[in-house]
Amino acid sequence: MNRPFDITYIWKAVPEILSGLGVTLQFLIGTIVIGGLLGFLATWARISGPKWLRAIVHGYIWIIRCTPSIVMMFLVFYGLPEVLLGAFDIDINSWNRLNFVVIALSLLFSAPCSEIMRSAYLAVAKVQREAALSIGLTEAQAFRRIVLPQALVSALPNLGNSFILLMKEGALAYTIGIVDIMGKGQLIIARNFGGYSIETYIALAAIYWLLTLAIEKAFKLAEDKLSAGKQPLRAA
Amino acid sequence: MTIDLPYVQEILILVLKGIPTTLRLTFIPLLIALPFAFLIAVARQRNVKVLARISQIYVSFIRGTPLIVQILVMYSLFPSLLNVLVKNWGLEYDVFGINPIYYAYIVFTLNTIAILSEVFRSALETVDKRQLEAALSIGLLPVQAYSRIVIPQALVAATPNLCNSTVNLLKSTSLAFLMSVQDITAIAKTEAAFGYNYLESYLVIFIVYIVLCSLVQVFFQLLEQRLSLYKRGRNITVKSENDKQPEYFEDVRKERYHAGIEEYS
Amino acid sequence: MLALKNIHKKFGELEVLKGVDIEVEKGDIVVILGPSGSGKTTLLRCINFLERADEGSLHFDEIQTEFSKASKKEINAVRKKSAFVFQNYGLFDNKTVLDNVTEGLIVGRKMPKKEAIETAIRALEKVGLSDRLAYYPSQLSGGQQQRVGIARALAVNPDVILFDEPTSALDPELVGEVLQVIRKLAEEGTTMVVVTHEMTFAKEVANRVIFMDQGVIVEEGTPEDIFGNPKEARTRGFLQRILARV
Amino acid sequence: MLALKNIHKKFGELEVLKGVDIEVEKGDIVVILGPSGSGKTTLLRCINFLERADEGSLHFDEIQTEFSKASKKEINAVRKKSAFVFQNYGLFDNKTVLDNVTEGLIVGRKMPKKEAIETAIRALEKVGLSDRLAYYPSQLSGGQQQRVGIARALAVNPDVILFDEPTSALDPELVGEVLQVIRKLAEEGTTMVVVTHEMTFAKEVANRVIFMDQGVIVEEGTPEDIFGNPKEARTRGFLQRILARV
Amino acid sequence: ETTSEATSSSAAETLEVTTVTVAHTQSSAPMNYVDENGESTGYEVSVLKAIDELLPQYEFEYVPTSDEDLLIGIESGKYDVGTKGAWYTEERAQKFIFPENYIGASSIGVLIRSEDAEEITDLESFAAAGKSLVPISPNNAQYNVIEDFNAEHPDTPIELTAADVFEIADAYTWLLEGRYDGYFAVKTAYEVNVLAEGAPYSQYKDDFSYFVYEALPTWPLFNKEQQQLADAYDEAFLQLEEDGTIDDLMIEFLGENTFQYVKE
Ligand SMILES: Nc1ncnc2c1ncn2[C@@H]1O[C@H](COP(=O)(O)OP(=O)(O)OP(=O)(O)O)[C@@H](O)[C@H]1O
Ligand SMILES: Nc1ncnc2c1ncn2[C@@H]1O[C@H](COP(=O)(O)OP(=O)(O)OP(=O)(O)O)[C@@H](O)[C@H]1O
Ligand SMILES: [Mg+2]
Ligand SMILES: [Mg+2]
Repeated sequence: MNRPFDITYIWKAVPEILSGLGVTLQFLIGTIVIGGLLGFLATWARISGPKWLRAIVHGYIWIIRCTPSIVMMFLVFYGLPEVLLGAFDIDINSWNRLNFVVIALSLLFSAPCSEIMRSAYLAVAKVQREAALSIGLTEAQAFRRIVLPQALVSALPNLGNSFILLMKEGALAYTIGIVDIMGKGQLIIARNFGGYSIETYIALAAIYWLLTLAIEKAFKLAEDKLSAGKQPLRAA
Repeated sequence: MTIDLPYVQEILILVLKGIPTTLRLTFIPLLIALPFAFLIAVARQRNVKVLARISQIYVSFIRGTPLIVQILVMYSLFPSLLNVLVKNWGLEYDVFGINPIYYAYIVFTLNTIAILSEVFRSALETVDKRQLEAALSIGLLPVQAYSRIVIPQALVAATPNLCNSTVNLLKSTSLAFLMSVQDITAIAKTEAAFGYNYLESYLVIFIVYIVLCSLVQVFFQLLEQRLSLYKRGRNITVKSENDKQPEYFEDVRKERYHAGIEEYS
Repeated sequence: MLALKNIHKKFGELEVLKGVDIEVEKGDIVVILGPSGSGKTTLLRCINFLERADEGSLHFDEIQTEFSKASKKEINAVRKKSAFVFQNYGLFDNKTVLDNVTEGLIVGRKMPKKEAIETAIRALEKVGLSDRLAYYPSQLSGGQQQRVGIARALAVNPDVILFDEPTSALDPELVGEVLQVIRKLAEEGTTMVVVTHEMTFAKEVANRVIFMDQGVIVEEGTPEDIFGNPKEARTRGFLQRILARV
Repeated sequence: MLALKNIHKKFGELEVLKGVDIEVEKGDIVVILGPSGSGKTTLLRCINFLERADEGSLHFDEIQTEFSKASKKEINAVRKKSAFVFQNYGLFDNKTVLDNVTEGLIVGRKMPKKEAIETAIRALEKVGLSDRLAYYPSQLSGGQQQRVGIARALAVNPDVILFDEPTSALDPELVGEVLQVIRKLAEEGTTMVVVTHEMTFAKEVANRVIFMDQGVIVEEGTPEDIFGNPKEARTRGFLQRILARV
Repeated sequence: ETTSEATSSSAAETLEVTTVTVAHTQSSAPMNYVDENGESTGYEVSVLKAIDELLPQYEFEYVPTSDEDLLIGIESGKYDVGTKGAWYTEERAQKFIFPENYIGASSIGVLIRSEDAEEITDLESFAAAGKSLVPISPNNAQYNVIEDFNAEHPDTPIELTAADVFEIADAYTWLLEGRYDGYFAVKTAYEVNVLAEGAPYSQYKDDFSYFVYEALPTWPLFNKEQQQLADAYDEAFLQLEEDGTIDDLMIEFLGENTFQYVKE
């Protein structure tokens, strides 16, 4: 094939790409924390909130799931400062742009996250909660100590999907000029006028895969720990 | 900043033409992926030796590499390779004439398989082992036990996540524009470039996605309600007439009634 | 100490409890008998607010409330003072035998860990299970699970224990042992409401027997009265058919 | 017709079955007695391949195999010829009472739908549940669930039914009825292996009684032998303590 | 309007200095890009930097970003001015201020296989030979050029496929293997990828040839409120053209003065 390929360039690209790792980790962790919290609150509201709240939260999840990420990014980047300035006289125009990325991603992440949690919660047998209440645990304790660990077992694979997808959302940050590892790769390729793009992309893919393997490993550990005592769905 | 409404209307009409492409890009990969994803999930769940290992690597690799890289491989490298092979075999096939939408199908299918296999795996976790055992014990084959008992129960926990995945897929099909496939985003962006009407274009994209994603969500919501009926329990009515009973049940009920056998509720 | 008045409970249109009154004194062992589906489990669940009764009032020590209006605080108070042994065991699937029992002590009653473990082991010894501490419920036989359920309720040392067929999965040897345990608890002043199908059990430990059918209390009295001289035709029928068999 | 030789089963380090031999003739009602945790459930599960025994051989009509080597085909054949009544009911949560029973007929045995429903209703009538056809398991009382489990096994009309404590959640009245049903099945030639804690049941319907303890068969014989004249000290002890109570 | 108030407090003592937010695309080398150290650079950015030097009343701050954000940002006033190698259309002129002077010109032409070089010497012959063109992003000037060309030559249009920006040099391979016949590329890209010493495609140097079609003038875009800034730009630009700075920067980034190819 008439295709130049310089294997050494893969290695050469790695250090510069890795310089974007900090940004990737920042928005990843920020979003998991904030978006996860939002998602959790939404789940809680949908399961045990009053009717009006359930309706609102349902609508919220609905709309967020319909919103393309680029639209959300621009809504937050351009809309939020206007709203805050207009309504509360708070000026966030000078904020670090990474904050906007985290907010946009958190909103986007909260909806699927909440659905993951909701389905996992409903999958835990009712009697588990009842048994916990019957020995004097409060609702909160019953949830945290008995229901949640069991729900997590079935939530984890889906959360894993979401975390990994989220990690790759660097393209979104790039649209407002935040350069993560994906962005670094693109800058390199642009600077080379498209040259060595395959080599650069291979380096990128390798780095992402390694990160994914790390996330998967963590999830596997958590899953194994939480599914203690659970019989796998397997006939002899 | 003002929104140019007539222009919005104009693109909206143009963009509508992209809807079939977007839907095709979503549902063809989804439907192809469903069975494969399920098989992988079962293989991993049951820890089938080699298969489970291979599946795990597959899932990890596909999830772990950026979509744009996969598109590059599929859209640029793969046809080149195919071309060389076809030439070596002395065939007269124009590899480069293949509509790039097929490459898009492949990329999205591979990704959807990986994502859904985890959705199914987690859903299978929610089914009690005893349900499978009971099914086997009355003489169902494992395939039947899965399709009739395990899967319907697993689907209850899977539907919200299937909905997430479908909606995500629907939205990510816009990446097919990298392969020159003209979906709704592609059309809107092309139109926007000339007059730099990005605001209006994104507004249109938003509107169209709201409609499409809403349809998807309605579908899955109804599905979930139907599938989880057994958890909430059927509404108990003393007289069975209002009950939504299986139609065959209704037949037998009538027959027995007419045969003078006692009525049962 | 525990008085329930006029409990009504419907599932959809099916009325499962049709106005049940029960009064239980401290130290009582009340046995509830009745055919399958007569509402015994539902009644116990209502007492513990695991099911919300549609109508009726509850008086439990200083707590006095309507079922339909009970506040969260009242519900928690009732649950803190009582324990429930489930017909289907209802063990925590993700906890070992020991953790199943200590959970209510450490988390529910804030007992120090060490003391909780000691208490739990004592309770498990009573039901003959102190050799299975590290097992998960899925690794236990039916009878073992049921005994863990009993130990879990005993351990929290509640004022009232609600037993729902606590010996259904036990062999007669163990039934005898559990019976001993229950008798001893009663002597120590624990009040118990026991749903059971074991007539011997009822005869031997109850100081009051309630016979339920189709959501109402048909008859109640001392074991001697009920077994020796039942007044209602339905009770007589039920007992006759049983005694004919034994 | 059914012969098991030298069944061994370990869970991790714990040996639960330590070489059990059982032979059952057509039409037999074999009752297995034994204390909680002695391995009764595990034995039944091994017969039906719900648990894979580590060692031992199975002979079931024309099927002759080693447990550790049995092929899928053999396993399916065994399951087709037998039915299992679970200690924990094991109903299909996502199916109504009627569908629980017809499932094995329509899907497992390819019976026409209409015929299957007739058969199912007959089976449910036998256990007194034909008024709950459209209920889901979560809407049934414990005893009702157990009876559906029994009806489900009866309906498929298997050569052998394996009962694991089929009457634990039933009131004595129903126990009597179920007993009748089992007796009638035996007359029609169905073979049954029944694990139970009901001594009356064992005395009245069994034609052979097996007493198990700690993974081995301690003693076996006719009910008269076992109850009237037990040879082993362990059996005597078990029975004495029971009889002392009753 | 967002021209910053931040500096206005210190303004009393000296000349009032206004901070200007300049957005530029981050991945359109050689016009605008970000170098290894994260610094904004490229031909257009460098011109603006030189202009900043000449305007003591302004201080430019550079924000690298994407095409879409740049456009929305300038329109909304988040950015005062932006540069992305934009060409002129009437529609755009309604949304933005185009100054009098264009800032640069990107010379574009078609890369073809050497074997076709005799037959094809310009777009007309390319079109006449029925050759196919690598897809172009509608964001690029090239897209518009071909559209215009097709409008002028309704009988022999060139098939135009739109695709999203896909910054890979694979287009060169596509040409070699015959997937497409022409790649409508910036001249600098051709030079860097094929002609330069040690370029990725230098081994295929002889298989390619290139003809320049024209140079499209590119403009910086100003927010509608920034007429004053645009005027200042114009004045400074003429000055730079006069003193040769523009020429120097052109040579530095584009290899030659591309204004010569601009068709008026
Ligand atoms: N969630 C429910 N929805 C509808 N009906 C229900 C529900 N739970 C229980 N029932 C019905 O209520 C009746 C009483 O049930 P309950 O469990 O209280 O009976 P029980 O006296 O405990 O019987 P058993 O001795 O068999 O356990 C039954 O007929 C059952 O079908
Ligand atoms: N999956 C498992 N892992 C480890 N140990 C197990 C497992 N299943 C059963 N056991 C152990 O095997 C022993 C026998 O269990 P089995 O269920 O066969 O008893 P059983 O005779 O049916 O008792 P019961 O009358 O209480 O139901 C028990 O001591 C139990 O703890
Ligand atoms: Mg009950
Ligand atoms: Mg058992």
